[in-house]
Amino acid sequence: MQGKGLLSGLKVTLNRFFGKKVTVHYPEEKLPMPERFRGGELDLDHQKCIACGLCAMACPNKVIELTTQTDEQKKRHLTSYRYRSGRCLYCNYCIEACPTNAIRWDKNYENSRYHRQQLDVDCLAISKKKAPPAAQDSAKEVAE
Amino acid sequence: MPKTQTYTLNMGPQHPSTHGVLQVVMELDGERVVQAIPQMGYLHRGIEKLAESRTYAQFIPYTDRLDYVSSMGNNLGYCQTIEKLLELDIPERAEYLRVIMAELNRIASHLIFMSSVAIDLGATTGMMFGFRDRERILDLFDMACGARLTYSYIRIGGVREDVPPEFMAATRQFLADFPEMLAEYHELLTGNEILYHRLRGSGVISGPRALEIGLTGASLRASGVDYDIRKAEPYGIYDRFDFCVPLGQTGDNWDRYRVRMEEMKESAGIVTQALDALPDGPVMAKVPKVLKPPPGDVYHRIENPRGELGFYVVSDGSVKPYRLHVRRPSFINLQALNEICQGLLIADVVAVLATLDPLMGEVDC
Amino acid sequence: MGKPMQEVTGLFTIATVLRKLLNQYLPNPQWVDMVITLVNIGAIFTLISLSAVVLVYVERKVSAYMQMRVGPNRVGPWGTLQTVADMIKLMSKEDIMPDGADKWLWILAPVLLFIPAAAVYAIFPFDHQAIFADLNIGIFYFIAVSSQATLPFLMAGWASNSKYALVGGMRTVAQMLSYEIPLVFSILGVIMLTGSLRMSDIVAAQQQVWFVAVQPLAFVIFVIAATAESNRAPFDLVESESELVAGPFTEYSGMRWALFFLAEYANLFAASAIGVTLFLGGWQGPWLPGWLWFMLKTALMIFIFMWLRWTFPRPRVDQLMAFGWKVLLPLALVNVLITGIGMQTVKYFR
Amino acid sequence: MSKQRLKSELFQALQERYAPDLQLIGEDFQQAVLIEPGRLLEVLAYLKADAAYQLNHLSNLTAVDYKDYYEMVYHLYSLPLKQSLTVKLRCDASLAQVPSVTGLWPSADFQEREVYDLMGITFTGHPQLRRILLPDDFPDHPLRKSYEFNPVEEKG
Repeated sequence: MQGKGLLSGLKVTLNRFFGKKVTVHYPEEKLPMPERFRGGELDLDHQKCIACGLCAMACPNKVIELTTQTDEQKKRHLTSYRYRSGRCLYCNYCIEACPTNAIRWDKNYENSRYHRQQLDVDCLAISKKKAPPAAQDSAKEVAE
Repeated sequence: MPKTQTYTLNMGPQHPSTHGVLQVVMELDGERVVQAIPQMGYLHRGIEKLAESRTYAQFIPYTDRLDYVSSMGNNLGYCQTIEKLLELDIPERAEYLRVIMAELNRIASHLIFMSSVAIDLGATTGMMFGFRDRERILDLFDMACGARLTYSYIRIGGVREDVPPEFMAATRQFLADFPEMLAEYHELLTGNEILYHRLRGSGVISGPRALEIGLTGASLRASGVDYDIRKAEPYGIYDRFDFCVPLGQTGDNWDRYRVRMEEMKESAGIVTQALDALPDGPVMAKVPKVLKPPPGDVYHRIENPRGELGFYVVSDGSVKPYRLHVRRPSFINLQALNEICQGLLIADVVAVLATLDPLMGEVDC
Repeated sequence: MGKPMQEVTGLFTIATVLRKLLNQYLPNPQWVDMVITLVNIGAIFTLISLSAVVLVYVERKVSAYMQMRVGPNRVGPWGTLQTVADMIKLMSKEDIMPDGADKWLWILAPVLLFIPAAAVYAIFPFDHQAIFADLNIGIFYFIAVSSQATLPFLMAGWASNSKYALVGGMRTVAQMLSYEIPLVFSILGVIMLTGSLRMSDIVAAQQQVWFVAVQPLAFVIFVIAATAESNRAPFDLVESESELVAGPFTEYSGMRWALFFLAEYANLFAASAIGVTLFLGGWQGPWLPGWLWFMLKTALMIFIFMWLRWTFPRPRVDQLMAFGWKVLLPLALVNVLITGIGMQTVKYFR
Repeated sequence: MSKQRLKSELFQALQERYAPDLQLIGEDFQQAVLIEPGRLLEVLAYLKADAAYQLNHLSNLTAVDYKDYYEMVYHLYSLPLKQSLTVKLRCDASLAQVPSVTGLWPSADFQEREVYDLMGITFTGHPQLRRILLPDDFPDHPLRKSYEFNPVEEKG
């Protein structure tokens, strides 16, 4: 019977009109991100980092640029760690490559910026700001 | 006889219904199509060239960006190609997880197909329904690998990591809800007479001609050619599953639509079987940190939602592929566009584009 | 009994009070007439522009709710000021004229489209005796004026110097001319029953029973043809976003484009109002004031139009034509025939 | 995987029929036949039509740049007999010209245009050999190993 499908379609839309809505009011209401969510920027823990450079090597797109320095105890330290999120493929290779779990995603997906330069993140500075020098020293002591 | 003149109409690359940046140069006689020549390349990123400067493992994220609504299939195809070259055996659990992911992705991709058919024919609400349910699948992927579109989940030698325990229950819940969703699509779209009359009988291509011109996947099966690589040349563990291949009869828009709608059901069936048979164990084979396949070349193809996806890899024994070529189904399927569209109306070109389902990320590579 | 209440709040009563008030201050009764007329015109234009603003918002909300979304909710409470924000945005946009456009036609088209859309409001009986011009050829006037909308579409399509716009313009002519005929024939059934073209007579004839009960087929034909006449989905082949981008409006931007939009919603309101007057008993109804009934019924009609729009896919242009000429027109003619037979039978038995 | 290679006796038969213009190369999944460019169309037409082969589906067509020669690779598949065959062909780098197979498989149209576009191999007999992915005025063929990429500095 022609027209039956039309009526059933009208029924569906009317039901949905009075039914429950599936979207959320985004900025006020945020959906939880799953545990494995890959997104945002790299969150570096410079105290864990052994400056091996495996993350930069694993990266398919040369997103991570790091420089190192060897100190008097023949231990390597990071001198800079730049993460260019504008080029990132979010493939997780760097995190998988890290032997000490020094990097992880900060899971903040709201990373739109007004200028391209702002997409470059100096992870080392952020990490140092987070862990004050006192804590750094105590961590060193523990390590020694 | 009044003298008439044809005119050229550029559809795209900025047009609401060319699925990205496809340009179709149409020669029209009134509203009748004399010729519809696809012009592509607006999204060309040179992925094949990029592959030559990436290691074998590093190329996986790039395969995500080929057919970006069925990345799992791309990952699978690429990884199996390299595994074939390495002659690597995959743990059972990983094989099953791969099938689950690939088939869920097929459903998600076909939901996009349905949505784009709906919106190209003016049924905006129908589109929303498809996207709503696709979200459910994306949530599952998000749970398993932390990404919603570019998964990079399937890796050379297995899968990235085992799925979290709640994944099983959530997948089963989705599968339980799926028939209800299909019923809703039927009430709103498939059973709709306007949609039926829009698609039925237009954009016909015969089976033999479809094969000649290189159509693969659901578009070929809609013309009645029984060719599904999962059946014809089973890769992975597809020979262990019981499913049928939906076929069309006439090869018109309606058949292309119906075949994909039926395929979703079959895929859901495969996922159920795979979930039931999922063994315990490791999900990653022993793979050396640095992959150096022996020199040689290999071609492997899988059945992706859009057709036959093939990877041709030439190795020179180094860590990077010497040459990598992707046989992209969307690209080759587009060859049929001109032939199918001749003599149709503008509105039908849109419908044909929707049912051929090309994806520009894949076409332009 | 709600009669007194209805009379007190009726538009006619308000007009009478106003007239009395003016009589005290103005020396000449002609002046009073003029002021009243101006007030009427002002009220109608306010209605048109307000209805467009409200309808755009309503349409967005309705579509959102049918698609399980919440729709605009940012500007103002529940997003009610969204349309205002959009209007401001449209007004501040650059006015771009395509290269090689036929300048005068291009400028005139949106204005000319708006005139018939506004002119039909003169004959709507909003309430008892609240009708701007109760012409004795009221419904004929509606058909005559609203069919003028075809030309501006073609003008816009031709003048834009764009092939999409031209194809859209051509489609408009074909579609609007074809669907006018079933529309007129569906109205004819009602006119046969009332024996008058005057709007107030048509409303008065529905005192006992609404014509939707007597002429259900005509009502269905009217709704379908009116959808096609106002170029709304599923018969929005003129715009048909997925094929022609936006049809004749493709090249318009800013305020000119907004005028098209305004005209579209004015047309939607007009089609609904005519539907209410012809089939749903006009302003008549118990307890509530007449104009409120009229508005409520119109709102229902508008909801039906929106409901159709957000449910159905769009037919193809040849199918649309075939449906209009091969299905709708014969049905409308059959309806006229049945109405005639029915009338004669009733007459015979009386 | 790929259990559906051509049976070895069919390989042998092919070699006997077309020797010396046809060689068997590679083994296992890399097994392929190498044809002289001059006899390509003849052999492919036979492979497509002969009842024992029926390779009616051209799955893939591509080219590899081996610096001193280009290798064309055709991956054929037979739907009715479920067997596949890889056909290779070498053409001199200075010549870079091979016959087009669009007459046999129309599906080669876009693929040959792609190879022409990216690898710079000319297909004789192709109905409309022009660039497909790159702009028409693009100067070079990027998939060639000799291609030098001159990156434009990223704009901030």
